Amino acid sequence: MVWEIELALFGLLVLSAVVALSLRDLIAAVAALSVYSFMAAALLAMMGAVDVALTEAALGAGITVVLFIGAISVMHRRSVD
Amino acid sequence: MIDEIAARFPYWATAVLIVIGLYGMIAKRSLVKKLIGMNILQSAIILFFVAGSLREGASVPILFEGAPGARAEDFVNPLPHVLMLTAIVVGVAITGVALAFLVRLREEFGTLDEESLLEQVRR
Amino acid sequence: MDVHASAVPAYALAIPVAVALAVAVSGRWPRLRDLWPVAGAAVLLVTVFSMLGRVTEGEVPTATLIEVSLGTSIVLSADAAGMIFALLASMLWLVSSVYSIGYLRALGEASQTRFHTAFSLSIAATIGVALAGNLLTFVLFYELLTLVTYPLVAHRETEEARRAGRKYLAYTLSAGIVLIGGAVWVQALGIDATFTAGGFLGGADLGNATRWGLFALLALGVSVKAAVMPLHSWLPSAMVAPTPVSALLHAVAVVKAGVFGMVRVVAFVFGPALLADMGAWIVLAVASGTTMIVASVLALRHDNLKRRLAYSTIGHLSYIVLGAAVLGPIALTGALLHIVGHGLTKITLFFCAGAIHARTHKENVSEMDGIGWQMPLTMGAFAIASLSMAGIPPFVIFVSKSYLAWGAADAGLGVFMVIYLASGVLSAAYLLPVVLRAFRPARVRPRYGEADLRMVVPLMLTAAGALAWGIEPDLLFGFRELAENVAHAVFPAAGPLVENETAEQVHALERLVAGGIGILTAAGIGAWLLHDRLGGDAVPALGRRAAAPARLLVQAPLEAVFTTAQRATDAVAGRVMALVSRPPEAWGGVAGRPPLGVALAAVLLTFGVVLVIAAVR
Amino acid sequence: MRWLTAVLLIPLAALLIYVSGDLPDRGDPDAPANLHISPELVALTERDIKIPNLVSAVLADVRGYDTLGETLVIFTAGLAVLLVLMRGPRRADGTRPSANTRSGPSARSRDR
Amino acid sequence: MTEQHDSIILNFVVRVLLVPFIFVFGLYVLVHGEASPGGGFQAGAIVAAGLVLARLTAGAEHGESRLSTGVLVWLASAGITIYLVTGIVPMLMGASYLDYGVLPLEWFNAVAGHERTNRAMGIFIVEAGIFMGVFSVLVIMYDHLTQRLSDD
Amino acid sequence: MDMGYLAILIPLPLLAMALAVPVVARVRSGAAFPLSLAASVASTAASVLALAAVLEGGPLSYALGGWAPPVGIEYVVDHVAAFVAVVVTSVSTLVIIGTRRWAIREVGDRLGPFYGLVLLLLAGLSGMVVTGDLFNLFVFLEISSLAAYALVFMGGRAGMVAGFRYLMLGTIGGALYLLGVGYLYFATGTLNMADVARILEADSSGRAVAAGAVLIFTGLGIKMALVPLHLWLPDAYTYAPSSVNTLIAPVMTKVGAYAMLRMFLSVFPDGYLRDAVPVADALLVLGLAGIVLGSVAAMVQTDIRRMLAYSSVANLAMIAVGLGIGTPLALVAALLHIMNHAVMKAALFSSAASVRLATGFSAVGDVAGLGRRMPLTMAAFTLGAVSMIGIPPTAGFFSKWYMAQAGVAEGQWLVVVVVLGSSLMTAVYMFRVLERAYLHPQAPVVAGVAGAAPDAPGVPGAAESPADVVWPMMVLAAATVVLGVANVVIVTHVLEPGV
Repeated sequence: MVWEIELALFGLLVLSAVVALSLRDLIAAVAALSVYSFMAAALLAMMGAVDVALTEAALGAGITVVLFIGAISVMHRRSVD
Repeated sequence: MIDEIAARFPYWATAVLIVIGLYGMIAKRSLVKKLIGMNILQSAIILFFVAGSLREGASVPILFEGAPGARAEDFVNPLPHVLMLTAIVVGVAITGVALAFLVRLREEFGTLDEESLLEQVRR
Repeated sequence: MDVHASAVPAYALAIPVAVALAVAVSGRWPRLRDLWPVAGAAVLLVTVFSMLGRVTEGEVPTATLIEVSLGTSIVLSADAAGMIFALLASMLWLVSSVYSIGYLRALGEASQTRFHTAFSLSIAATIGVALAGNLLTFVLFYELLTLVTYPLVAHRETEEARRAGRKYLAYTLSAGIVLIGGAVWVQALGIDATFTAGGFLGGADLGNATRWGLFALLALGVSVKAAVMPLHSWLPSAMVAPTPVSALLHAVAVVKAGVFGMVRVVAFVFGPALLADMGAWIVLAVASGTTMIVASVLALRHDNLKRRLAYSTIGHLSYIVLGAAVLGPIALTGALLHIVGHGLTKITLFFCAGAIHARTHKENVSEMDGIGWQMPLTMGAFAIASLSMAGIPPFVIFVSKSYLAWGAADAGLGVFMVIYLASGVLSAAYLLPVVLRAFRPARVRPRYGEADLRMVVPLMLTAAGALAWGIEPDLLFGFRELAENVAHAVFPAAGPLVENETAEQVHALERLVAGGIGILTAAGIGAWLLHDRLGGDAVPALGRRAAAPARLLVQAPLEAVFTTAQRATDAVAGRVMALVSRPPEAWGGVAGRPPLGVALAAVLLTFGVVLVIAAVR
Repeated sequence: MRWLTAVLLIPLAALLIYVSGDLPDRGDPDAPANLHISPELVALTERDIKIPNLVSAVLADVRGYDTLGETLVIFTAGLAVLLVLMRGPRRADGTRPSANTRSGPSARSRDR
Repeated sequence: MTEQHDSIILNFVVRVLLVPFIFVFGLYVLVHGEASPGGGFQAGAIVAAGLVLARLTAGAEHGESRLSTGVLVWLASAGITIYLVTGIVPMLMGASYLDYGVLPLEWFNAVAGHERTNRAMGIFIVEAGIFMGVFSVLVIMYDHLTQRLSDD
Repeated sequence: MDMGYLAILIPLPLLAMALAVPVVARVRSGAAFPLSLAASVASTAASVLALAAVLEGGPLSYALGGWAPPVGIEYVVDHVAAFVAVVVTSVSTLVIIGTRRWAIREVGDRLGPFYGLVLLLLAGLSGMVVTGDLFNLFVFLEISSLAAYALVFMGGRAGMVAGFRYLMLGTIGGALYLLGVGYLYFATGTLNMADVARILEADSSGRAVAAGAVLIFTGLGIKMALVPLHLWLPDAYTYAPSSVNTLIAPVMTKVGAYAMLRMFLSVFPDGYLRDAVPVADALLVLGLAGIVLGSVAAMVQTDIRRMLAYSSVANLAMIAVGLGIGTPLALVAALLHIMNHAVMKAALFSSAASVRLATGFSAVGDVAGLGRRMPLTMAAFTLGAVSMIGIPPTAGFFSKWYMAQAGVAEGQWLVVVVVLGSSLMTAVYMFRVLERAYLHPQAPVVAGVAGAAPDAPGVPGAAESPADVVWPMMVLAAATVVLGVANVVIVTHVLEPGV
């Protein structure tokens, strides 16, 4: 495993985390969270944790985001931060 | 220097992610943003554990079919993976409950802004 | 001393508790309810009395109830000192329970069930204090006594009563906590805290700071209930309570627990040798000596009879503290006897004040002109008690006071003997005028009418007791013998007190003191009568003029000092307790809800600080 | 608020990075975690359980009790959502009897 | 989110092609959890996602009618009860809680035709229980989160 | 015979019944309460038997799944764990009985999930108590916390906000704990407490272990509401439904404190938390601050429940002080206080709930005259209050007594002063209530005053609460005296061998 790629992924991870927190549009923020989770899943898979990666993808990126969207869709989309 | 980075960067990156998550939970007024911060924090801890379980030159923790006598050194340490599976599920459970709270709070107070919530409760 | 396992002390404790339960349960049937304390008191008296024979022979019936803390148990042991207090308490409970029935019914007080329950529990706690065999047990019952007397103090449920209750709690609970602090310390030192004549700390090897620290905590803890100035201010305030409570507080239970505790601390915890070595007795002696004078002077100034009696109590309690503090066998005997003497006498006075109040609703001395003709029995008893308070033979305080005064002289502290005598004169000065006013020839003789029989009989009994035990201190209960046994045990080197030379000296002194006081009193009475004959204001004016230098020299500075000190303690206690009285609505929203971020920031702060320290290490 | 957060968080990040200096290197085969329990897990999976996926074996068997707890966490979350969001049966007048529903008229009108 | 979507194509694609595929994939993940990545949690999440997808297209009311909260609670409870009982049975047989080694499952090998250890069988049983539990709870969550505000 | 199976029998009935209750309650909602009670009683019985077995034959160990520790998960029931388990299960059993009416009133239309969550809460707590595995502790911590968040959330508008805040803080606590476990795991390679202790005994140098210790204690500090991490607690206890705060106030934070104690006793080596990492000092300082702050805050509250909540803060801080001193005597005091405070707080919150049940009010000013109208309720409150103040021979006195003794023995004079001084402050706020209850005329009841539950009847002439509310409360109140008198038995037989 090439650690430089991991490092780059980590960088993207930090970036998407910051984006998820700074977007005002909540749906977009949740989408960014989803990106964050998928990237984390990819990283996990790279680090050999295939089970964790699958779970993170299914639960963290999938279900969590679905629940988020389901909840936000009945709420206001904009946040005041 | 490069060696140091190569040996440590997952810990550093997870530390940064933890801090970002905490920042989201603390500084954001929107409760949804707080939850997003919480998710970031939880994922960061998961990454921390998995990063710590790495083993140079080892493969994914799945025994090869028909390859008896597997040596432990050939596999990534599976225990942190197991723990993190649990942690992911716990995280999803907490997120689900928190979202349920948000829905009720929104229904009750008409807002998800923390200041405005507190103001309404103080009254 | 000869320790004997015996269940009797435990029975003595159980009886008033059982009475309290019975009273609480039978609250719906007032007659039945009121029967319990009387019956219980009688049984209690017999129970305590049954131990007397063995105790006078030097045995100590001891009941170890239960081990409640590592290394120490609840132990009830009836040693001679404890017996004196227990006998007094159970004896006076009998009369006061009869009296309080009459009083409460006469005034139609509310919540009589609560009153009787708390009253019985107070007696139980008092018995516990008296028979406490070690420091923990003492502390336990001392604290319980605070708790169960609180509803009695605040019984009337008026704002004034509640304020007095709060003040009472503030003082006595703080004192209890200080006392607990001392007890904890002793326990932590690993010393067996069983009360031992001559002091259980005597044998321990303690540093100077430890000795003084312990002394400060323990002495301070008991001083509040003993009302040593400037810690006395709760006592006059507590006068808002119904009179039987005042009698209980001032004659039997609370204050006597305080002074008894002082005796315990001096003679059984530290021991005379250690206190003499430390020089700590001086603190006690000076405090109590000044208290005696100042309180008596203050008593002169109060027109409200109960308040005057309260200050009188403060003064007389310090007799006992001083008697313990001078560290002599004779003075200690006197101190223990004074617990009995003052108890009998003061309860008579309060009973009389209560009877007057119940019958005529008069509380001020200035309103009582000629009341003696209306209530001759009551005021007769009052007169006897007043004479006793003044230390005139053949009443009971004369006995104790002669021991006290002689003991002070024997310890080489003549100045305190003078103070005792002076305080006697002052006692006469603030009490006898009440009698004189009461029997002042009235132009229109008021209608004869005593209070309820249930009030008159007890007060006559106690007055008779003050006379009887004055004539024969050993009567029935052997108070003097017990007290001398205690003194003998505490001062083993002192030799027998009542034999030969010493006894002669004591009796010589008795005569001397009696003569002096008698002459002074007679002069006072004569002057008063003369003044009365003459009409007008001559004698008081003369007295005032004569007293002016004394007031200027003694009373004014002392009062200034003590009022300041008292204000300070009151301010501290009052501040804290003011929170109680402040309407809670005024405090709304003090602790609001910080935003979540603040909460989380607090987390991080804690976490970060510890982490920094950890990392730096 | 935000500056306080930043003041607290930047040192926190620095500290976490600092203490990570004592953690085993990334991929170090001699890290305690790789030496102590994990070889036994591999061995016992091969010996006793005989399924290829080490994670499944450890998850559902060796640390099966944790996993039971984990499913209970999920179940707890389900119950929590039910408790918070469930609605009672409708009354005849169309309102629902619910102890936790106390929404006034402002509940949904005041938006931010 | 909850209004009826009338697009026939979407409906067809999702409900006839995608959802069954997701279900099958979920079951595959469950059954092969012991040999390849996957297991009860993942399978539960995947199948729940499929069902959520179905509900999104069909509308909540429609989905609710077929798999109501009552059934889901029952399923969740039953799934975890399976796990719990799998633990208790070894206890009754004198072994430790959750000790699959003593489970009386030898007969199953004869039925299935291939050799597996008792422990592997136990793992499969509990994974199935986990699957049921996780799947039902996730659907309960989704249902309530979305329906709370939509039906009044 | 090996009695280890008793360990698993403590949480198991609760878990099993938690699964059954929501299903059964959909058919018959009346069945939820008896089933929950049965589970709770069974769990209590198991913990009592476990305690007896421990007293008889020493600590029990149970290897879950038959995998010998440290590979598998281990349950360890030593003296301390059995003791705390008995306290938690028995107190909560009584509370469950006493709050039945409240549950029906507050969540009557959703009793199934409610009792399911209550059982899961208790299961989580008892699982935390008996576990010997760091990660297993986290899992059960999350079960109990998650249940508690949802239960607190049911308390009306303010309760919702409180519940959400509790969730956020609690999650941070859990996350920090997990991170700490991670550090420890990577430093030692194991999760079994005894194994961690063994490895750290050999070598506990290194920043990673220190960081793990600090993170774990910060995380648990949030769970046990250590000042200044207590900010979730007052709101949560005040606004939670009465059926909930009566349950969580006595047991929830106590288990957090117990978990901390467990770290002291069986994870970190002797003196490590004192010398290498200043956790003990931090606990001491924060505990002392907490006693003072909690007491002062309690003195100025207008709502009884809020007052009791701040009193909890102060009392938990006292447990922390015991841990901070760290001598065996201090640990005994801390453990004794865990029990005493659980019992006292249960009695106090029960009687507050009973007052609210009968009158609809919970403000300090509204208890005026209740001493006559509700004599038993107020008697329970009085006993609890007296014990809280620390007047002998009630239970509260003795934990303070031992604590002060430990302070003297260690030369920690500030501890002595603060612990004894807190008695006085406690007296101030408790007598505010007692004085009003007994020595004030009854206040005119005005409907609609703040603090009244809108659906509570608020009967002006309300009399004593029904018997099933009163008797558990009276048992708890009587227990404060019995446990006080019997404390030496507990200390010598149960606690001293444990520490």
